[in-house]
Amino acid sequence: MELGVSLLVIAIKILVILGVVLGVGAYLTWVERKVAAHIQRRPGPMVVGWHGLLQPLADGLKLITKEDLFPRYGNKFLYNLAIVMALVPAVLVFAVVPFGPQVEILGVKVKPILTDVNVGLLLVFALGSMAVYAIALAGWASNSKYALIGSMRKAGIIVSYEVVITFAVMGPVILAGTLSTYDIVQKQIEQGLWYIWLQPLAFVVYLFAMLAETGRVPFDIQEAEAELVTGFTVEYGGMKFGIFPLVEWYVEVLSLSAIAVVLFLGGWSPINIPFLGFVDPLFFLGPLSPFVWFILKVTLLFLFVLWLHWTLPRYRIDQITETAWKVMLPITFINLVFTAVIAPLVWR
Amino acid sequence: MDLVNLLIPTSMLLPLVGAFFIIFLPERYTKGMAVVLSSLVFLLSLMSIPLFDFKKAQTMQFYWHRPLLPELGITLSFAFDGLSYLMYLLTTLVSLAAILWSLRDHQITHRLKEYYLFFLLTESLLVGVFGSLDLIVFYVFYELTLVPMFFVIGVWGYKLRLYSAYKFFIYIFVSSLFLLLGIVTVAVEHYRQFGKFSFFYFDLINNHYPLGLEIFLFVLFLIAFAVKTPVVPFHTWLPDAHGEAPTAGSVVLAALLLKMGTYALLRFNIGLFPEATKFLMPFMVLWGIASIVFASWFTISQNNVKRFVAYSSISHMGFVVAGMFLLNQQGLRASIMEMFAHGLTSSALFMMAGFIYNRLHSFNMDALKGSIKFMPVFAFLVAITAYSSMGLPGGSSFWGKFLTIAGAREYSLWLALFVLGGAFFSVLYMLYLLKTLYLDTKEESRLVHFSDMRGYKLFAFLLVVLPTLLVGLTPFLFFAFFDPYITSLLSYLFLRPGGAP
Amino acid sequence: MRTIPLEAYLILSFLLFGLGLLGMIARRNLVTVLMSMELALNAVNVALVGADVHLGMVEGQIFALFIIALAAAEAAVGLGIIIAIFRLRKVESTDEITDMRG
Amino acid sequence: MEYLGLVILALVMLVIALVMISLNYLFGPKTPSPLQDYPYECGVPLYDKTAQSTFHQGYYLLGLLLLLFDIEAAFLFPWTVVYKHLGLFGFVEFLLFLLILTYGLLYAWRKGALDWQFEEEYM
Amino acid sequence: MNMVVEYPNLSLLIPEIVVLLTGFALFTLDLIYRRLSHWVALWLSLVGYLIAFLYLLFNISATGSTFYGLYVRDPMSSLFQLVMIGLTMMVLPFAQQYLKHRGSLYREFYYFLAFALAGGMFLVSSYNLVVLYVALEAVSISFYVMTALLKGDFLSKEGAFKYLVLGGLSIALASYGAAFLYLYGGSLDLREVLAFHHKDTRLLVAGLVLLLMGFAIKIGAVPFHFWLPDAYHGAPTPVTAYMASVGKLAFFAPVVRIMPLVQEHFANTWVITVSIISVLTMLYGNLVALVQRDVKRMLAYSSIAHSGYIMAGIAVAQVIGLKAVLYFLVAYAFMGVAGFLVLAVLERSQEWRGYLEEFSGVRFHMPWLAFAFMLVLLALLGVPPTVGFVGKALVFLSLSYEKLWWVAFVMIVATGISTGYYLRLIALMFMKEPVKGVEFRITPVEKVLLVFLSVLVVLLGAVPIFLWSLVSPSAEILFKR
Repeated sequence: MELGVSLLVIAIKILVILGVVLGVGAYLTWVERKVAAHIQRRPGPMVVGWHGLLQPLADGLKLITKEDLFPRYGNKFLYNLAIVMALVPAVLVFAVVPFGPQVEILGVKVKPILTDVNVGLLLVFALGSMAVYAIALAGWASNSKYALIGSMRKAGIIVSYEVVITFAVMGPVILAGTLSTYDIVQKQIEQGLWYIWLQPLAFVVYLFAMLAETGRVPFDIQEAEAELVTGFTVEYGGMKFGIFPLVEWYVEVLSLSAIAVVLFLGGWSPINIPFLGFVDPLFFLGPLSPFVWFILKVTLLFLFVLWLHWTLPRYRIDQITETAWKVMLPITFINLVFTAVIAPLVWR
Repeated sequence: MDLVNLLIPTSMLLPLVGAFFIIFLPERYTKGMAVVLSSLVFLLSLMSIPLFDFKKAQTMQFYWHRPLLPELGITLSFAFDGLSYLMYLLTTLVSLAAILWSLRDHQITHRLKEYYLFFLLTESLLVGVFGSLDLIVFYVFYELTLVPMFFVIGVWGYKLRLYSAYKFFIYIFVSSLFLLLGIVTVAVEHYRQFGKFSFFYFDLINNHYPLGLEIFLFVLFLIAFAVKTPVVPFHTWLPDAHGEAPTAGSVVLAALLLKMGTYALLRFNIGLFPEATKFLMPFMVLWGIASIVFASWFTISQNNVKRFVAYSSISHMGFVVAGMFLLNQQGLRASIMEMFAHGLTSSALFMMAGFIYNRLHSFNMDALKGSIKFMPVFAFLVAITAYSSMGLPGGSSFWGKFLTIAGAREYSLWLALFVLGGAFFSVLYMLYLLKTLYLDTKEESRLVHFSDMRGYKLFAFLLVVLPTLLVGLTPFLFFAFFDPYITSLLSYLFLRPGGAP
Repeated sequence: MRTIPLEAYLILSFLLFGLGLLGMIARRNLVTVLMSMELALNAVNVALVGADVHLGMVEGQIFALFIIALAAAEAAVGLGIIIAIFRLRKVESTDEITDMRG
Repeated sequence: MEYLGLVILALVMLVIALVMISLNYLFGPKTPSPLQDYPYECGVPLYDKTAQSTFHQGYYLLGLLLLLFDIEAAFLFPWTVVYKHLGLFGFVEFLLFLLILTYGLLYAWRKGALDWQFEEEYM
Repeated sequence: MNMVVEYPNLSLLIPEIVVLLTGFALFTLDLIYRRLSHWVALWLSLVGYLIAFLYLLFNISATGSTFYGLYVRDPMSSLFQLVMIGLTMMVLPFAQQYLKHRGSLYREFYYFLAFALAGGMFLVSSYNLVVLYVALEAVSISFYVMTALLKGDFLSKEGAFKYLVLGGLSIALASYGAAFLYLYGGSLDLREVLAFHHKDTRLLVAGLVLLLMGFAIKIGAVPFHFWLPDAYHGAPTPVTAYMASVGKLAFFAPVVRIMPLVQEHFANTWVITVSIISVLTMLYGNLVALVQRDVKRMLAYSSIAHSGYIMAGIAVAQVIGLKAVLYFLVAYAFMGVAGFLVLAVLERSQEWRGYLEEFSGVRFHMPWLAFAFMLVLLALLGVPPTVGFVGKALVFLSLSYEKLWWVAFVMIVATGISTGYYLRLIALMFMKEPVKGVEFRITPVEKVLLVFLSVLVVLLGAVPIFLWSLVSPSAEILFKR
């Protein structure tokens, strides 16, 4: 397919991703507040628009019209660089998320995935670990004790769970025998098996790691409002402040849930009966059903995270890191051996 | 393998056995052990004289060898010809004398075990030096003699002992490294010409070198031996070492360790590099004479009697070198005779110095003016020694000097006159010494109490003085040792087709 | 699909290596010195991978993998030593570690 | 070539990020007041200018551990992909590797490197 | 994609495997019991090494190569491994006493010793750059850790850090050179690389020079020697002895393996580079050792000087030079280990600060130790008939074989300089009055070991055929291929 068309396709994909990230991401703030409110038996935002549907826009306007402050004694360049480092990699992760199977539009075969490369997963983790830089820079550049402590905590947590998550995803990779996200889903469909059935441990560990990396409760120690007044973002104001929660709480959660879906829940495949096949209650949607399934799964995971967030208490830093090393990592090792043993069954 | 051929290994092992016993027996046996073993070796050497074939004194006898490192052609091989046999006799004699002297020495009061151990060690090493035909083995013994002497000087010496010990060791060690380089180079040349490594003397004399290389090697060897001998500009270690060492130590140093240098010059420099020798001969002779003259001047200007004797031995060594490089029969005879004679006289003189120190507690010339008036025996023996060392006819050194002059005369009258001048100087300083000892007046109240020489010391002294007379009166006995060697050496030097084959 | 010329790899690796060397020699902060060491080793990796592209082989990449791993181990030991130094004295510059001279 | 999309997306995001940074500068009011840009210190005036001091050792330790284990992961990933083709040999190799890795983990555990380093614990 | 799996001939690697297993056993024990008793550690490691040692001794003639040619066992590797294991066994009792006396809590020493040994054993027996790299790192990292092992001692940490930085630099240089060699020869096997002919040898020369520089740092050759004295000084003294003997053997081995592969078209570069480095090294080492007050540092500098002598042998890319180098290496391993072990014993006494003058009259306190130390010093000085002398004589032989007179003369000068400090020690020990109130303690085992070592140093020189019969065939075979 010639260059122009491919560029066009790429442009469309990018637009979709941006829409997802910024639009949906922004609106997820509303969702979260609603969910939180209802978990706590409150109505939540009701004023701006019907059931506060316009709330995110209002928030955005408010953030934009704040004064642009910069802490003296700080380092301006790093201060701004932190924001870039936070935003860009988080969004880039979506480039390797397959939203659905290959479809043919106007005679053009299109994979609904921006860059389908054979090292997709590595890309994910490479980009994911870039988040550490953003946080460390933010804490260091805004020259304040709270910020520094918060950022160090966050960095420590991410560093610990980076290892855990890396080892956790090896199980599915062994079963699939490939690192390309798209092919992993394909393998699951061919083998007629969501890997969660064989990798429950890995899935649980992955969820923990996901919460930790995104700084969700119970691992939101780095921005414990009570003690640290939102940790490393304390010196940021206006839109600059807005970006961090957006990235951390919504974009990263979305992307990691999407990867979780890809790895464990069979991507866009419908409900699965192990080793037998798939039943698709949404058959009437025709070619759209895979996309719906994918979005459905991601949404469910996201809601699950919200649910945890508004029910659980918060752990101490030592508890968090020690759990990572002393519980999660051994579990992943065991899971690896187990997987290596049973893998031949799956390959047939 | 004939039992006779075990002579050298035996006379090397006996002292070591003694050393072994000395280490592990309590200290009260030490002296006895040392004396017994060294006299055993001495007797052995005497008994071996009839076994030595004086007719074929130029050939190697008592040949004993074991392969040590065949691939590099290193063999543990020992043998004597006339020259080295004479040196061997000197070694056993002087070592015995030194050990006997030490029994009653005022310096030797502590750490006896080590002291006698070192002396026995030195004796066996020296036998190895004079006996070995393999250059590496020779080098090993040559350099290993440093260690015991270093300790003897450093531990039992006089005030400046540490400094002198360092100086002695460093001078000779560093200079002999050049010798090592020379030896390996000779071996490499042999490998280039004959396709196999060898350090065996009689393999290496077959080498032929371009003259430049040969002179280079000659110089490499010469550096070591000139420091050891010593010849004048390289002599500065000697007065310190001899001056600070205990009496027996300086006896061994002067009588034997210097002989290693001259012996090696004769055997290796002349034997291995005939062309270079003939090329450098005039220079070497003049150098020897120069060293005679300078050393004599230095001698006269000394007022420490031990350093006096030390410098006198330098001038004697000058005679040895000069005579050696005359490269004719008289000259060679002279140098070998001088080696032997100086071995005896210098040890006697050092014993004299030590004895006087024992009485006066001073080496100062002024202090010992007329000091031996009341010790007739001692005085008599000293007189004999001094006269023979000064070269009076009938004295041992007479032959050395006389024959040197004769040899020089074969070249030119002027050369002979030069040597004569050197001889004159040596007479001068000896007379000065005698005058100081005998004629100068001094308040005699203290001197009368001095007791005369007796006991072990007398025995040791006689042991070195009597042979002096023997040398002086019956030189032909000794010519028998090395005349065949000299003739063969000269024929080898001058009849040998020179240049590369 | 044009491949990148060998020279590019070599020049890049040379620059990186020079930077690393410079850092090791010139920088004062202990951790920075370690980092420059890592930089130099990564320059080696670049060179190796470039060689692989040039020769069409894979041994170089294997070598690079080993280098990565062992460099990490080395850096870990280095960090450990630095922590120990911190614990003994609160120094963080190479100028302050000069108890031994001559 | 298949990375083109990624690159373009990166560029776009860069632009967006820069825009977002500059938004407040463009639209926000400018009301300079002397104390407004002090670092947050619970309202009390600042008593030391810099917070950028050397921080808790536990974080060094965490970084050290990450360094080691992540590298091992880097070794395992290729294996996971080709494991299908290696057969028993690959399995044994993997077990050996994991054994050594476990040794490392146990060592760190036993020596207390995994415990959070509280202040009073170190000399 | 299915690969052929050549099943390795493990019988060649049994010594390495045994040593590694020993290390792991110690490791496991240390994990199980928090305070592993020194005796258990000592005996376990001794037994392990003894097994490996005996196995090697009885299969000394075993040769071959396995793991697709990554691992080569030839006489040279067997010889080096034999010496390494033997020396490690010698170091252990001293180390155990030392650690017990210094009250060090660290048991890591024992298994890092094992790992370093294993690394060294692999380092001396491979031609493959990757294996060399990994083994080099194994040895170096163990050394860094062992250097830093003295609890609460800043010097030890400082030495370790300097060693780490320079060691890292050396490894970076060496692997950069390896990359160039790989690019030139299209192979990671040194034999193939250096046998490869190409008109443009710039890459080859650059690679070789970088590689040499890397290893020059490791062996403390002069422009890159800064770390060595500090590391040797800071480290626990048994560790210093270990680094000076086993470490030197291990780090010299690759250079020794490259030496026979040198070819005409870059032989000149080789000779000039190496001889200049060696000359600088021996002069500098001896000169600086002359002015040291601290005996440990003095011996460290003398070890630098000996690297210089050995390099002089390496400059002669001939079989005789190789023999000289091998002999001298093994000789220095014995001398160095003995010298530092003596210090290790002395340092155990209180109020010992290791300065020169404290040696005065040691002979009266412990005659046997003084005797052993004297023999070792004479050997280091090169007095016949010790190993040191034979080594130097062989180096002279090879130098005059290659007609490198100037190097030989510089070597004479350097040796002359070295006379100064060795003699000073001997004189202090034997000719000065003892300092009052110093009490030394030495266990019988240590006494026996020290005397044994020193007598060995003399005997191997006096009867060179033993060592020579091991060295000579190794060199021949290295040159044959």
